[in-house]
Amino acid sequence: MLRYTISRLLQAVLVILVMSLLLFMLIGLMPGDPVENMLEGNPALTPETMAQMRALYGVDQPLYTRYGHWLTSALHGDLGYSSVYFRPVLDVLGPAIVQTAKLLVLTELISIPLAMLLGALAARKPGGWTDSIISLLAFASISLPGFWTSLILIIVFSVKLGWLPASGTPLLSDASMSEQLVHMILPVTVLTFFHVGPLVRYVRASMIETLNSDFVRTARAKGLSEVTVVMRHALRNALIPMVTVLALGFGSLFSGALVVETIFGMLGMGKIIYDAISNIDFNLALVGLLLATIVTLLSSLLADLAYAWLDPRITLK
Amino acid sequence: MTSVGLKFKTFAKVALAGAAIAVLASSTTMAQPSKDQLVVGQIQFLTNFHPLIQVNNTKRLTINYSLRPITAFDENVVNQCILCETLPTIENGLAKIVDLPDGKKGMQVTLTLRKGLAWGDGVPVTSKDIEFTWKMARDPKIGFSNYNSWDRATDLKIVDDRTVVLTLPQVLSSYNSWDQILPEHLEGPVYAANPTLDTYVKQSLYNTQPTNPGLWNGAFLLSDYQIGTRIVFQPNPHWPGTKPHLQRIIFSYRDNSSALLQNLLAGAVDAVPVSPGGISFSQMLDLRGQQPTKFKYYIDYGTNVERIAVNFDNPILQDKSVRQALLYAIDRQAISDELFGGLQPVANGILSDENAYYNKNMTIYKYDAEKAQELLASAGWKPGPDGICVNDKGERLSLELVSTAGNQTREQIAQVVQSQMKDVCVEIKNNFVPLQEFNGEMARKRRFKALMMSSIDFSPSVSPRIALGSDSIPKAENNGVGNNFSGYANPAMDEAISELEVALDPKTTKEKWAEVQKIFADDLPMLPLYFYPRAYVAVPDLVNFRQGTLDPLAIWAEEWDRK
Amino acid sequence: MTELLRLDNISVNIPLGGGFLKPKVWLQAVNDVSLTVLRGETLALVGESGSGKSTLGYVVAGLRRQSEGTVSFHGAPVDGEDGKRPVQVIFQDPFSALDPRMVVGEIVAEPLRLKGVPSEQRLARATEVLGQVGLPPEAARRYPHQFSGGQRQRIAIARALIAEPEMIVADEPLSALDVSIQSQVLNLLDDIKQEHGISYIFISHDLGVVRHLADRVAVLYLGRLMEVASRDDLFVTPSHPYTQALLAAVPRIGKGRRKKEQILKGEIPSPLSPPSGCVFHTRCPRAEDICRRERPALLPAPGRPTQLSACHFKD
Amino acid sequence: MSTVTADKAPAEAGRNSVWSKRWERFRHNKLAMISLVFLALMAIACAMAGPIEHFTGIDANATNLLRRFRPPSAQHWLGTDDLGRDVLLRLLHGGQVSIAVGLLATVITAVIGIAIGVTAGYIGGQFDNILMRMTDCIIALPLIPVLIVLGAVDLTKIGLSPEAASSPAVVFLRIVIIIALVDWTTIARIARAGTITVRDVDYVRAATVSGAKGPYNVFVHVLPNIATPLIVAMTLSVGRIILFESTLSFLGFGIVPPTPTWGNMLTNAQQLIISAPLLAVYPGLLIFTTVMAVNFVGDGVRSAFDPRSEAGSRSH
Repeated sequence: MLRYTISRLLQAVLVILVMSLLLFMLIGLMPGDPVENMLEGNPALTPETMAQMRALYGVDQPLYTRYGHWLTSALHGDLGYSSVYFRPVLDVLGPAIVQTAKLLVLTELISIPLAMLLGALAARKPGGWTDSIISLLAFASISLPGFWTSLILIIVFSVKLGWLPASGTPLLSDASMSEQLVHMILPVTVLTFFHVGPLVRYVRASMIETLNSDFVRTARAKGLSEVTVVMRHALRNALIPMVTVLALGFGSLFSGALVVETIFGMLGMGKIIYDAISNIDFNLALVGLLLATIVTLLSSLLADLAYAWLDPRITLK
Repeated sequence: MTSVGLKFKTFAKVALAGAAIAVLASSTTMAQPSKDQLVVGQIQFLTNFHPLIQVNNTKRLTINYSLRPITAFDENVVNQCILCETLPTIENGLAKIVDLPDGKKGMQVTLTLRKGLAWGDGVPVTSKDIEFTWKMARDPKIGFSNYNSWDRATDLKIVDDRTVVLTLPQVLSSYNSWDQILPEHLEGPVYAANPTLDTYVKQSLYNTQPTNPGLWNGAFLLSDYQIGTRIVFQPNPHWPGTKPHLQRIIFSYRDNSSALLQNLLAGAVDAVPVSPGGISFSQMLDLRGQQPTKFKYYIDYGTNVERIAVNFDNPILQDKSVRQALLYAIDRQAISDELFGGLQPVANGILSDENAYYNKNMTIYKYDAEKAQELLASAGWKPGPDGICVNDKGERLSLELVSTAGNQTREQIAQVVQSQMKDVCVEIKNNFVPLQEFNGEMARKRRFKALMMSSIDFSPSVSPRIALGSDSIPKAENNGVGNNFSGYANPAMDEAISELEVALDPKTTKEKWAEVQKIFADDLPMLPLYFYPRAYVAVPDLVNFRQGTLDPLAIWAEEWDRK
Repeated sequence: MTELLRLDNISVNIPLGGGFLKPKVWLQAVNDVSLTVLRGETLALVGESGSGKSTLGYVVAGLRRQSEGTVSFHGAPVDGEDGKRPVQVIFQDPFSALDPRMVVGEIVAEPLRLKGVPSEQRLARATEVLGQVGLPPEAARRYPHQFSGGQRQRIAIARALIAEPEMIVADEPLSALDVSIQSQVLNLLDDIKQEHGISYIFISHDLGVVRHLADRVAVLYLGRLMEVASRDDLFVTPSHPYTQALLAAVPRIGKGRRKKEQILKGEIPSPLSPPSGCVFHTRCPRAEDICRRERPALLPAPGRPTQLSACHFKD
Repeated sequence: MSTVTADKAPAEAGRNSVWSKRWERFRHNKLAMISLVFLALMAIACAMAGPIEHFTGIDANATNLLRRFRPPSAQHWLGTDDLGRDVLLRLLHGGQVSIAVGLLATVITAVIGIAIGVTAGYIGGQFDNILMRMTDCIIALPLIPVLIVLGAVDLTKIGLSPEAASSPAVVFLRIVIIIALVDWTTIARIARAGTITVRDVDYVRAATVSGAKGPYNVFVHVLPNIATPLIVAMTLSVGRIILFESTLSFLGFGIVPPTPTWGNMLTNAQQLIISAPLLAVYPGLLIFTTVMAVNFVGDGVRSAFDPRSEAGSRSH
């Protein structure tokens, strides 16, 4: 197990390095020139100073040299500055990470029990009307464009009814807990609806499978109540592989968060990345994307490990 | 089975209860708009907090709450002292024309700081701060933003703690307009340790600790912020002028103008600027149409003109009659009437007809499609088989129109222009490019092939040279500085501008402005479309709100109150 | 009769596992096997599962490359997968042996297609060969799932035949079939041998079938050759204790089946770490010290020069 | 020759019987059938945009400032937008782009995914390892942010002329390609898993013994046998790609105006929520129903092709 963990970790490190190079190259292909954007046509600058600045930022050097420099200083803990906000990128990203974490955790806290409940309900009588309705909902969930759902909810609940705030963040940093939660209602609703569909389909499928399995039949034969069978046996069995499903869903949940954060004006990781790319803030975009990638990678790694640990039937090669 | 159902019921109850609580909580929080604070909705967070580096419209709208310029134009377009005692003029002797050692005429301007003026940390604002700011402005390694007022002065003498004399190397009509100054006691050491722009701007306290009260000298202090989300201003206890009525002004940032509008309607935001940094003009009109009384709409004429730059390197556009035909072909009045409720006045030139210097005696290009076609025909362009004009060489009259992607209004106008031009046999290919590319490649490097839509501000303190002077054509030698994107060069225009710049009495100024406008109307170095009015939307209980045409209204924010 | 196939010192080592941090483990599937097959001869490879008999068959067919040693046909070595071998294979499972997306005609004609024979000719030929294996011409137009197991095995045989091979490697061709069908297919294989003079390598653990069909028999245990002999020698006077044990386990009419455990003690050792010396010593009733130390050479049994056996105490 | 034709007809019949069974099963899935009809109607309607413009003389791009925000009428069935353009026609034009992106990107995705998956699965070993690590890398990426980066890539930096980079065809292809670049992984995984199972099946071995090489085995044996899960995956990916495109265009990194797509029409409509909320409803509703229909069809195909009801077909 330890050896497996270490080897998976080393692999992840390698993947992260490759990803950083890939992203570095991609971001280098975005329009504009970081030095030029910073100078913004300063008339006092002589061409010599321009050249000096270019040399300082290494813009005149080939891509791999620049990547080397970037990587070395990144490994020394210096992730550089945001060229738009003129602050260290981590200062900019810090609050955003917290914001996104809140959003995602809340979404998962609601999605998982909801998915289990709906999945279990649907699996009780496959093909029945409950199942049909839930399946239809699950289909709607994967077919609805999140940005549109957000817009419609804003039109209805904020503009027309005036019940809920149209923004995801309260005005002031000292806002009360309840105020913060109120602002989260619409974004979390959109994200939950986006996230829960695939989970429900998954829970339903694995519930149907376990409900048909021998040990559930035995349990039923023993005269255990249907609830006990569903709750104690079937659901628990469906839970284990759910870890993997959740981890794999993380990337898409993060993508969904980007859209939701942008529309509800929440300064999370997704919106920071979106803004950074719109503003051609090379370094901020790079570090933001890399962080998101690392989190996704780690979550799938953790899921694999948890899966291996939870399910003794999996033998580690 | 029943138990699962039961659980579902419980769950539903809990969810409903939660929703109910949430709705209640939200309605209570929203039902109590605090009367001593104002929430201003904005888009585009500040790039950095330094008041003199990378200045743009949104920064001007924001920073002025807490850092005041020495002088500013009020709502009647009269220059006023903000931080100074008396506005220097030739009449009161605080400004005089002098002979410089090199034989040219120059000026000396005496500025005296207002009594009792102090930085937010209690340290008095002194001549040293002016000197420090001037020195930095003159440092090519730092490079404040374009057209910064301080680098015009070649010399500065400190007379006493509050008085300095600035020497201008030439006679300038804008001699008595002066910008913000920086605190020497805080920024001095940072500048000394970081003598170049790239490190200075990162280490400047404006960026490392913007809530440091010592950085600000206005009626308000920047007291709290979160990048991309909000900036909070609170009264400056050391402000010597009127004590602010509002206890808090909060800038709440939204991603786009429609979110802003929704927030305004939902009551989360009390005020929004229109156009730069806020909702679009047409959104304001929509809002006014639907909610005429819920908000107060402040609309004033503006000096910012939307125009289409015509690239003089393009042989087709070098022909004056083609340029004239293009302008005749655009029904600007219809655009203004239909899209902007007639409130964005058509621009006949670079000055609004509300401006005192407006010249009535010049060519006016009223929409006339027939005339446009005649002009094109006289220039050798005849309609081809597909309705698009061709010339003798078989070239099609097809022009690319570059504008900014994401600017809804501009995209709309571009599509209308395309449609209208088609009627007079001109094909317009719209190209919406991202803002960064627009500013860099298209504007500063002049890579646009034919037409480019952008706006330019001809305020009284700014010389028309920036867009019409032959020395303002952006090119590599001048680091792409200047707004003469058309590449227009006319000696007569250059001379008129030079004379305008040194004109000090209103009569000469008016004459010279008239000349500049006349040459403009004849040559059409750009196609003027309409003026952006200054507009602002706020809750009706906001009083003493001074909407100015030129300088940011924030300069008078201490007078604002909510009744 | 002339020699068709010659295997010299064939070994097959299969790498197993070997991850990011773990060393590779080598499975010795076949170890130093030398054999010959004459033209028209049937050689049976017998042994328990895991003995390497299928692997050896695949090496002959070119489906697996040997780690060491050479494979020669008509005395000329063929190299790896590229060498043209006059060999066809009949697989154990008639269900997976036929592509479900092809009609039988296409399946049977595939070897011709690969040789570049024009399609009209190969269809005609396929129908002909199907006839030889006892299937009607219409069979060519049907899909495999429309046939029974025995019929499918006939189709597989037809596909092997159409290539006109000199040798067919038959990998337990009967074990997936019903007993009633087995004899039909067995007879078909026998007929083909008579008719076409094809050599077989017949891989089986069913000694009854082997006795019926084989000319010579090779006994494999843990990838090593234990004994090679003509059918009569092997069945009448088995030399190696392992062969004896195998024969003893065969049910005979009237005598019932003796329990395997009585002779073959314990489990087959892991091929990943084969026992030292004679690999059979852990289960051999006659094992002594020398068996643990020294690997016995494959030598003629006493008095029977053509019966080779690898045992220190061979009969 | 006569033998050939005589021989082929029943073979076709046999093949057809497999397909007709699938069709039969599909036809009994009401939801899938309704969706299929809906999609067909939608595709026809979108394709008709040009002819409709021609016959009615309404130009979808012609602005008319005197006819802004008109309610639905006989001439403009869904009214007009903020520039007086016919909403319905613009929706149809937008649909053309959205559907075309969905289909074309799916094809490219499938080609890349199948090529990588089948090669990795067939060759195996270290090569497979490297390709699969690569796939893992891409799966680890948060898709929308990466698509935005790709959408922001300045094509002139990779050698395209500025004119070419902003031409509608390039803008269209660019979005197709960037989506294909990140979305091939699902299909690659399915293709690889299928290939690995089929690669070692006896009928492939039999062909190998007869002298078949890799490409022959891949095209003759592997691909036909892994087609089922691939077709299902491709159907589902059409829906996903339409969503990607609309999201990207909505965020301003996809297809930019004046070319209408459902996504960028929503960006515009977002600004007009106060004055014309319906403009925000139509494009979103179309995206939703189209993607939903595609997914229902995908689900229908999945159950019609279900390996459990079809002997011999293999899924991973």
